[in-house]
Amino acid sequence: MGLLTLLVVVPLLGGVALLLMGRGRDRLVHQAALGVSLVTFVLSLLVWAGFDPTSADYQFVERHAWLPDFGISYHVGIDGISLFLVVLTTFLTPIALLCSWESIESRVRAFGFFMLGLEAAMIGVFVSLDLFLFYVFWDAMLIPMYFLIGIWGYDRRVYAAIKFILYTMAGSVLMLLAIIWIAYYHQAVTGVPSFDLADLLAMNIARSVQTWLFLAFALAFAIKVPLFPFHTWLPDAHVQAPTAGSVILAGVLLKMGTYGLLRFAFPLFPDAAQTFAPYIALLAVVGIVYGALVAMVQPDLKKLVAYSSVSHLGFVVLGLCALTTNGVQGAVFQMLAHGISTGGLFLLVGMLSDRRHTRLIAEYGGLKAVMPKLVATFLLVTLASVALPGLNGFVGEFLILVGTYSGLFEYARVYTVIAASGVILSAVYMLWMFQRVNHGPLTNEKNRHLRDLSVREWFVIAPICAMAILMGVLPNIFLRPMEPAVRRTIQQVVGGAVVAGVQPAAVPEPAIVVREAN
Amino acid sequence: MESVFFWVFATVAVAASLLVIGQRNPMHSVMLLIVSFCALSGLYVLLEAPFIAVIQIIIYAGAIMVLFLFVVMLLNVPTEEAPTGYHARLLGGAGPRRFGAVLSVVLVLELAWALSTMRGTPLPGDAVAPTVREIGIRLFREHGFAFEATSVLILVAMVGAIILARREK
Amino acid sequence: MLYPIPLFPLIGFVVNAVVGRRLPKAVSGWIATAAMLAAFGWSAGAVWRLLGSEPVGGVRAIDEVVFTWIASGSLDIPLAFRLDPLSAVMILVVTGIGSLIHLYSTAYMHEETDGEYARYFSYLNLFAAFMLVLVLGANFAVMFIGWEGVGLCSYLLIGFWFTKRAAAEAGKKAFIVNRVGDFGFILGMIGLVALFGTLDFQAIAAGVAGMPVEATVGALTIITLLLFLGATGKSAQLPLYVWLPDAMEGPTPVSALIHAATMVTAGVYMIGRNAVLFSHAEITMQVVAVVGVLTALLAGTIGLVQNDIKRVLAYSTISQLGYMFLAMGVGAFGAGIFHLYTHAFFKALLFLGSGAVIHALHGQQDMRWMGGLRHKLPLTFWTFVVGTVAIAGIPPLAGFFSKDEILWKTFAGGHTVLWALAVVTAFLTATYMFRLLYLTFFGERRYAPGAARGAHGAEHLHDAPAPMAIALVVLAIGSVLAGLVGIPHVLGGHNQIDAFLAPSFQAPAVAGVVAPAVEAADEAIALERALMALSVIVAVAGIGVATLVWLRRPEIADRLAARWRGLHALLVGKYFVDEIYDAVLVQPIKRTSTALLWKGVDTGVIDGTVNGVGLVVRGWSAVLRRLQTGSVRAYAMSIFVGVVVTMGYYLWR
Amino acid sequence: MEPTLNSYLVLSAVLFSIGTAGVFLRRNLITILLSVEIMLNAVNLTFVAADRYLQSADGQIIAFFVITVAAAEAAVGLAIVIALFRHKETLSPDAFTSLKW
Amino acid sequence: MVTQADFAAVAPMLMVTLAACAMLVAEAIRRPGDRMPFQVLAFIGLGGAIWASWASWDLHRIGFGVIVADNFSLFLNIVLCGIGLLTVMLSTGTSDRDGLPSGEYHALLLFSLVGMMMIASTNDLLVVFVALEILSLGVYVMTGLRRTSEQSAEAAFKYFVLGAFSSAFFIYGVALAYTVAGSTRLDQIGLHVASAASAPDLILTMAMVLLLVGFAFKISAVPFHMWTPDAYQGAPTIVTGFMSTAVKAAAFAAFVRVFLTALEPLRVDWVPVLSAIAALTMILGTVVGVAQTNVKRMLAYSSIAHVGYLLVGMVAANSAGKAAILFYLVAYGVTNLGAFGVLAALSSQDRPHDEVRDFAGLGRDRPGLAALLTIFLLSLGGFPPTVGFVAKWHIFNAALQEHLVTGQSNLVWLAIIGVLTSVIAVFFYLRIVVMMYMSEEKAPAHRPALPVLAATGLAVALIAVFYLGILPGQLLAVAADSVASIF
Repeated sequence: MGLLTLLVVVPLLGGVALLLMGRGRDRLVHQAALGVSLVTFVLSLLVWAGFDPTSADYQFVERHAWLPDFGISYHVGIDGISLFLVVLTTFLTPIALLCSWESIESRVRAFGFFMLGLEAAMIGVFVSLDLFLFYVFWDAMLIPMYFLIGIWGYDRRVYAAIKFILYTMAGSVLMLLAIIWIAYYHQAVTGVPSFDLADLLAMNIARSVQTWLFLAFALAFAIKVPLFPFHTWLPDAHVQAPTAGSVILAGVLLKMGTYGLLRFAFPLFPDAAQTFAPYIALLAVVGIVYGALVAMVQPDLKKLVAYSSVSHLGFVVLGLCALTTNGVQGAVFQMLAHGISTGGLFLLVGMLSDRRHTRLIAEYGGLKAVMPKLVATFLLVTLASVALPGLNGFVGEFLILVGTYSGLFEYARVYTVIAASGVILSAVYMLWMFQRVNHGPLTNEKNRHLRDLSVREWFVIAPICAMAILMGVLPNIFLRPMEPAVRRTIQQVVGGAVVAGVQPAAVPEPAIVVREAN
Repeated sequence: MESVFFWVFATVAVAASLLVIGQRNPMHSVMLLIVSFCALSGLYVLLEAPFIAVIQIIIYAGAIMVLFLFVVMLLNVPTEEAPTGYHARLLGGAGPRRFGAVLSVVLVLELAWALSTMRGTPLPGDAVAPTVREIGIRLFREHGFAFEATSVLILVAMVGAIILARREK
Repeated sequence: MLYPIPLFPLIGFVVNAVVGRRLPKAVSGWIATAAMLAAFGWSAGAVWRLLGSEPVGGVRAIDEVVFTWIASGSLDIPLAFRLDPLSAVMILVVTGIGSLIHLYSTAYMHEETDGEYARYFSYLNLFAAFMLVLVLGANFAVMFIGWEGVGLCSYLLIGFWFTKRAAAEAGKKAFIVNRVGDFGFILGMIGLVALFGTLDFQAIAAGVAGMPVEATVGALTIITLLLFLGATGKSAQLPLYVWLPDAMEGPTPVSALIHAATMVTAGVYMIGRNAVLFSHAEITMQVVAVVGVLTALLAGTIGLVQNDIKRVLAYSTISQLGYMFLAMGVGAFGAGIFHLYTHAFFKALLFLGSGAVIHALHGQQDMRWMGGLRHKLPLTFWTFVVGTVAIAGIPPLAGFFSKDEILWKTFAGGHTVLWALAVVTAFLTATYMFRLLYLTFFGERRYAPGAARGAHGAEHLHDAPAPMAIALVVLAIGSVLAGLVGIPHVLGGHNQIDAFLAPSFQAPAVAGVVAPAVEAADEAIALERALMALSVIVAVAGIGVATLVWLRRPEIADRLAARWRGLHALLVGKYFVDEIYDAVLVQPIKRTSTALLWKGVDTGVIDGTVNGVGLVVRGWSAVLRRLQTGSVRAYAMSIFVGVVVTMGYYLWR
Repeated sequence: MEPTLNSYLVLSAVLFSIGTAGVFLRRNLITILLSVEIMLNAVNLTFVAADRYLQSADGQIIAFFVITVAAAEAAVGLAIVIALFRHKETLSPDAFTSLKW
Repeated sequence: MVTQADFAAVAPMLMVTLAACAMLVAEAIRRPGDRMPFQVLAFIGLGGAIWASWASWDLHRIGFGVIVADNFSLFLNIVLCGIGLLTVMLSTGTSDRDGLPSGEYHALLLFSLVGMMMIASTNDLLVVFVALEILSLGVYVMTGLRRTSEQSAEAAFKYFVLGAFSSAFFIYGVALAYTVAGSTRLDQIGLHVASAASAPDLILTMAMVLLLVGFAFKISAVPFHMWTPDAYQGAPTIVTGFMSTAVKAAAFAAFVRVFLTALEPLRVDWVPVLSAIAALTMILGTVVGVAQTNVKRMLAYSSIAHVGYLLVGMVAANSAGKAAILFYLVAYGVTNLGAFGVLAALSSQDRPHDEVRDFAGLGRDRPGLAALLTIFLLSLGGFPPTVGFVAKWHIFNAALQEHLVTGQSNLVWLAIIGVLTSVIAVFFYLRIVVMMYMSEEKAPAHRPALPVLAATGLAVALIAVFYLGILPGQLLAVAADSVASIF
């Protein structure tokens, strides 16, 4: 069993094992869940350590026949893009688990099970190289998240949970059809159906067909991202989800949409991608501004952060649509950065709401006087989120803007300018929020005796802060290994079309080299 | 000659059937249905199928209809009551019923249209009616399995009827 | 090695941030000050080495790449530092004045608790670190780290007394307004990347040098205008100056360091850093000059009527920064930087002096409640006088040389109108500064017991304690002497600073060919001297007016105010720019966001559509389930309809 | 006029339709069952007529099966009617609408 | 001549029939108060039938000229007997609580299974009709078996009346087919259809329509579905589970055999109608399901929707589509039976436990059953990694594959309708989950004991749901293999 398989299996089996633990040992269950997730994290670090950063190929590849008659195999592997998303997942999960030690008191075993199951599914999404396998993980992931929101969420959790699952499903089922379609298109072309990404990339699809398939894929991913105007599930889901759920939702789940665009939608349908990239970019730009403006006036902390995600993810999509090395690199980096900083914000909001059981900004004010440590970390995370250079948010945004400016489509420069206004707006809503929560006189008596960060909470938030700084100061740790993969992907999209104009068959195919994982 | 009989029997069958569904007393309906069955039996004779004609009288008119009569008398509800209640009117009212009748007419027309493709196909004049023996042999050779299956069917019906109709202990 | 320069204060920051709250004040203050002094020492050493180094291609410079920061595609951004004459001046100012202000702060902030004290110094150190990164950065990206970093520290320090709502608001406002500028800055950087593929100052300069000067709106113009937008934010110029007066909510040493001496000059520095780039965009240069002079004039007029001592100084700062931009705009980069350098001294001095006054009056900042302090606070008074005279432009103090250099270069460049406005501003400067001086230190005392907010009453005023005194005195000396490095040739000086800085304003390729100092023609010399005299006269006139109105005949002020009530209200209301911004930008955006976007588009249209789909499904569900009436005959009807319709389809198709 | 195959088939169709109409027209469970019997009989007529046309015995045999099935159906149907009647002393189908929507 | 091979071919049916008869005898000699080993008899009969079917794989026996023991039949035999076994297991406990007379109940169950196996294996429309009646009568009676309940009687009555009505249409269709083809044997009809295909024969078309109606009624396709919710709601819960799975499987088997062998040449004719029916069925089933508050009724609508998906497989009708139908039947069988099994395990004598609000707080009350029900519901909703997902995927696979080969655009539309309605369906499946886990309400606690046998049955269903969801390869291959035997 290869490392990647272990990454999926360990949390899953760990989660099942949690269910088998006895009743009434909540503390132990919490610890066990954390332990499992930490083991997974270590495993992911092993993957990182064994990753060859100079190669654009998929590594740690495992391939086993699954449903050979249908061209479906268990095919996993990672490249520079998915590597870090996997690590992000394994990094955030223990943190999310740890942050729930005190806030989750009921059905602890089930909570651990769903969290770990979610982790397994998310990792599965990022490592799948077979579209069927990908879709299985993609869809399976909805269930644990649904339960996390629905069981441990806040007052309108049921509405939010159902909205989340239906909204996302509505998008993804059409993608399922598109996946099947393309697999059998492969059959029409070559005689055998195939769901394998590499096989499908090697095939040329007629432009008219690409349009529909691309739209089906893009819709699924756009909802997941979420791209304006498909974003309205997000504020509800975020607000109602328990802290751990919000952290994972914002930190990892949303990235699956952008990852999907980059890994599947764009390379599989290069012509359509180039046709539609400007329009998607337009939505992204609208989302940046729109998300920021709406975030600005939210009275609820979690909602504010949720809308800020809409804005930030708009940057990511914009970078992807630019289809330039810088843009895509920036986008991938921004995915990671957003995972860290927004995850951190949700953790902090969660800590506040653990103490005060409210998320309304108006209920707070002047917290800095009572909880200086918490507010200090809050500040750091806020700044990371507003893309202060030296922290993680800046690198991604900057590269995205640079990349978009030289993007291939017509109004790329206009988009850049509008997107850059997000720089102003993010400062407006984040700092305004920060100020209303933490500065000013201590107006609410209930806040007077709030306790500062506990040791456990330090362990929750410190890694986030450390990562925010590390990614801001030494972004190359992340940028270097992803660059080959990013270049390859762009080549698949842009190169394909450029060549296709003259000579349809000459799409350079990425060699999938099976590297010995162990 | 045959045509006269055909028309007579046909008219009786249709008229009796119409009366079966045309009036409210179930007792009368059962009686009229027996009439209709007898007319059909006559038609079977015309069709050189005396075996089935006899069966029709003995089993259908004789046994099954008696069963009906028996139940009608057992339950002793001579006429149907007028519809009551909103939903009953909505569904049992004149409108829906007329619509049902109209649909039936449409069905006749449709079937007649379809069957008209066979218009003018004469029946072979010199047909020899299969003897009961022939029928028996075919029944047990070709349709032996169906025959056995019918036994299961009857068993099921029997068990079912008993269990549903018997009084709760 | 240059990286220790910012590293020292960074270490100071980390130490104070992490353990500061458990340290006694003396220790945390000492750590911070020591970190600054170390940085100063290291800077001095580095500058000494710079001076001793052989010019390469006409430029003395020390370049250092610490590590590669961002590498993506063809873009390669190292964390690189560059020490050349320009940054040398800047680091000396930053670390030097910074050290003094740290020292001053140890006394000034003494009333804070241990934790707050440490927090203050950690911020201050962090600021110094970022400021040093800003000035040492060898490319735009690194500069931008510092640029944003100092903005952050400014935010933190303005809002240091965060429980005061006004302070917190002011901090936020500063950050956000700066962000508006940064929007331009980032776009400018992106344009540069697109144009030159690099963000390195030297490489860009080399690239630009090969291009013709743009007379119309072209790429360079747009890029430089965007960068200038960044500068207007950071350096509080029109239209983004509004944050600086509010920034006075911060502790006074902060105002001195950040909002007078160092950070606010970053915009000027940035233009100086990219002199070659900016000189290739004529329109931008004009814009810079015009914006600079208009800002100077506008701020001067407002300064005339303000009553808060620090706000007057703030407007004065804005005004002086306008001068610097004027200099930049007319191509007098050396003059601009020279003014930056002298201004750092006297403005820091003025702020610290005002701080001493405030400190003595236990927080009173309103000049209407001061007066007559010259005897109570002699040291403060005298050093303050030095600063005031210096800023007013009276020779031979520092301000005179630098300001006059700017005025002359402006005039010499043919910008007569700008020059005239600048002169008016000079007049205003002298006026309001002396107004400040008179209101604070002269006249009868108005800080009657009870009016002063202090705990121990106004009678026990004490002058600045030692650390503050030291800082004041050193800065006062600086304000007197700093100008001496730039004595113009017409006065027999050598304007060393101009010559020293000149290579920094030239493209690397041509840097070797330093134009031989042009011997000015006689008539030019005469003209320059005449103008110099004029400016001195203007300054003196300004002082005279101030003396008349606010010292000799205070009622004139009231009468003027009554006579020109509208104008007065306009000035007191600061031209109502804040209000206009609020009404035109802030409120509409908030309202649009709430009513239109959030409640309208988001909840109404989009979510309405989504929920509408759900409702439609439910609605149909409710309707269709009614078909299931429970009546068996209806069910049979359904079957029958199915049969008839299907048959019909086949018959009629 | 000599009756053709078509005559029988159409007659059968008419009887079948009368049976269907009965299901809708009558408000009595027994009559509804009778209507179904009419339908089955109509079908039988088709079988026998077809048999005559095809000169085969199969149709008659099938008719025989149909009669058997009709008997079985009648038995179960009447049992159900009795069971229903026990619950609610009525034979109106419209009285039994507790299961709906 | 009747030979051994004839009996070998009908062996599975024979075994089950004998077991059922043995039950009747046992019931007859039972003294009041005794318990008879009906389950054991059922296991012997059904197990024997499974074994016999397994042993005849690939032998293609033909019995009495009308029973074709090809792999298709055998596959369905196994499936049906498997469903029967599961039903027997899950009935323990609940059948007593519902007051079902044990002997008759089990006998009827087995008899109707005989009818189902017959209908799936025969190639004679006459036998189809007789078998249809056997299974129908058995199921009608089982529906009305809760004799104290008026609802049960009403359900049986409605089911019966409509069933009789529609089987009259069916036999009329047989009659018309016999008239034109001269035989009721599918191969004869097929020959006639193939030869007459050039000239469209209206009578044949009408026959096709009438046969279609008969099958559509049994599988409850719109608009012939209206009995379904009422019958499902009124029937004893476990009978509903059995009806919804076994009857559907059997009827679909016959439907497939008739329409895809004998009437295959008329495909162009029936595809449009079947497409429309499929679309209507999917849409109506899901849409109306949304508003239901009774779980059994909701699952009835869900089963209607599932029929729609199965019909998409029919419309696709390539080899993948046919195999997909078989796989789907198995998937739906284990899942739905599991769900009804849980429902049945919860019902008590006085409370049917079938309203949505009865499930409030079940996640705490009965965590195990709640979890099982959740898994079955998710499988019905088509979430991976359950079998429900694979089944749906396979159907859409077939549809799109066929579209790519033939260019039939209706298949794409059906697939799109299919996936969208499956999203809507998720909404109502999740309502139950919401009640169980996320509701503040709390239904009164009730914990009827869960007998070992029923628990085992649920466990089997659970394992099947996951095993077939993760490793469906074997079953898919077997399904494809069995389909290959009839086409």
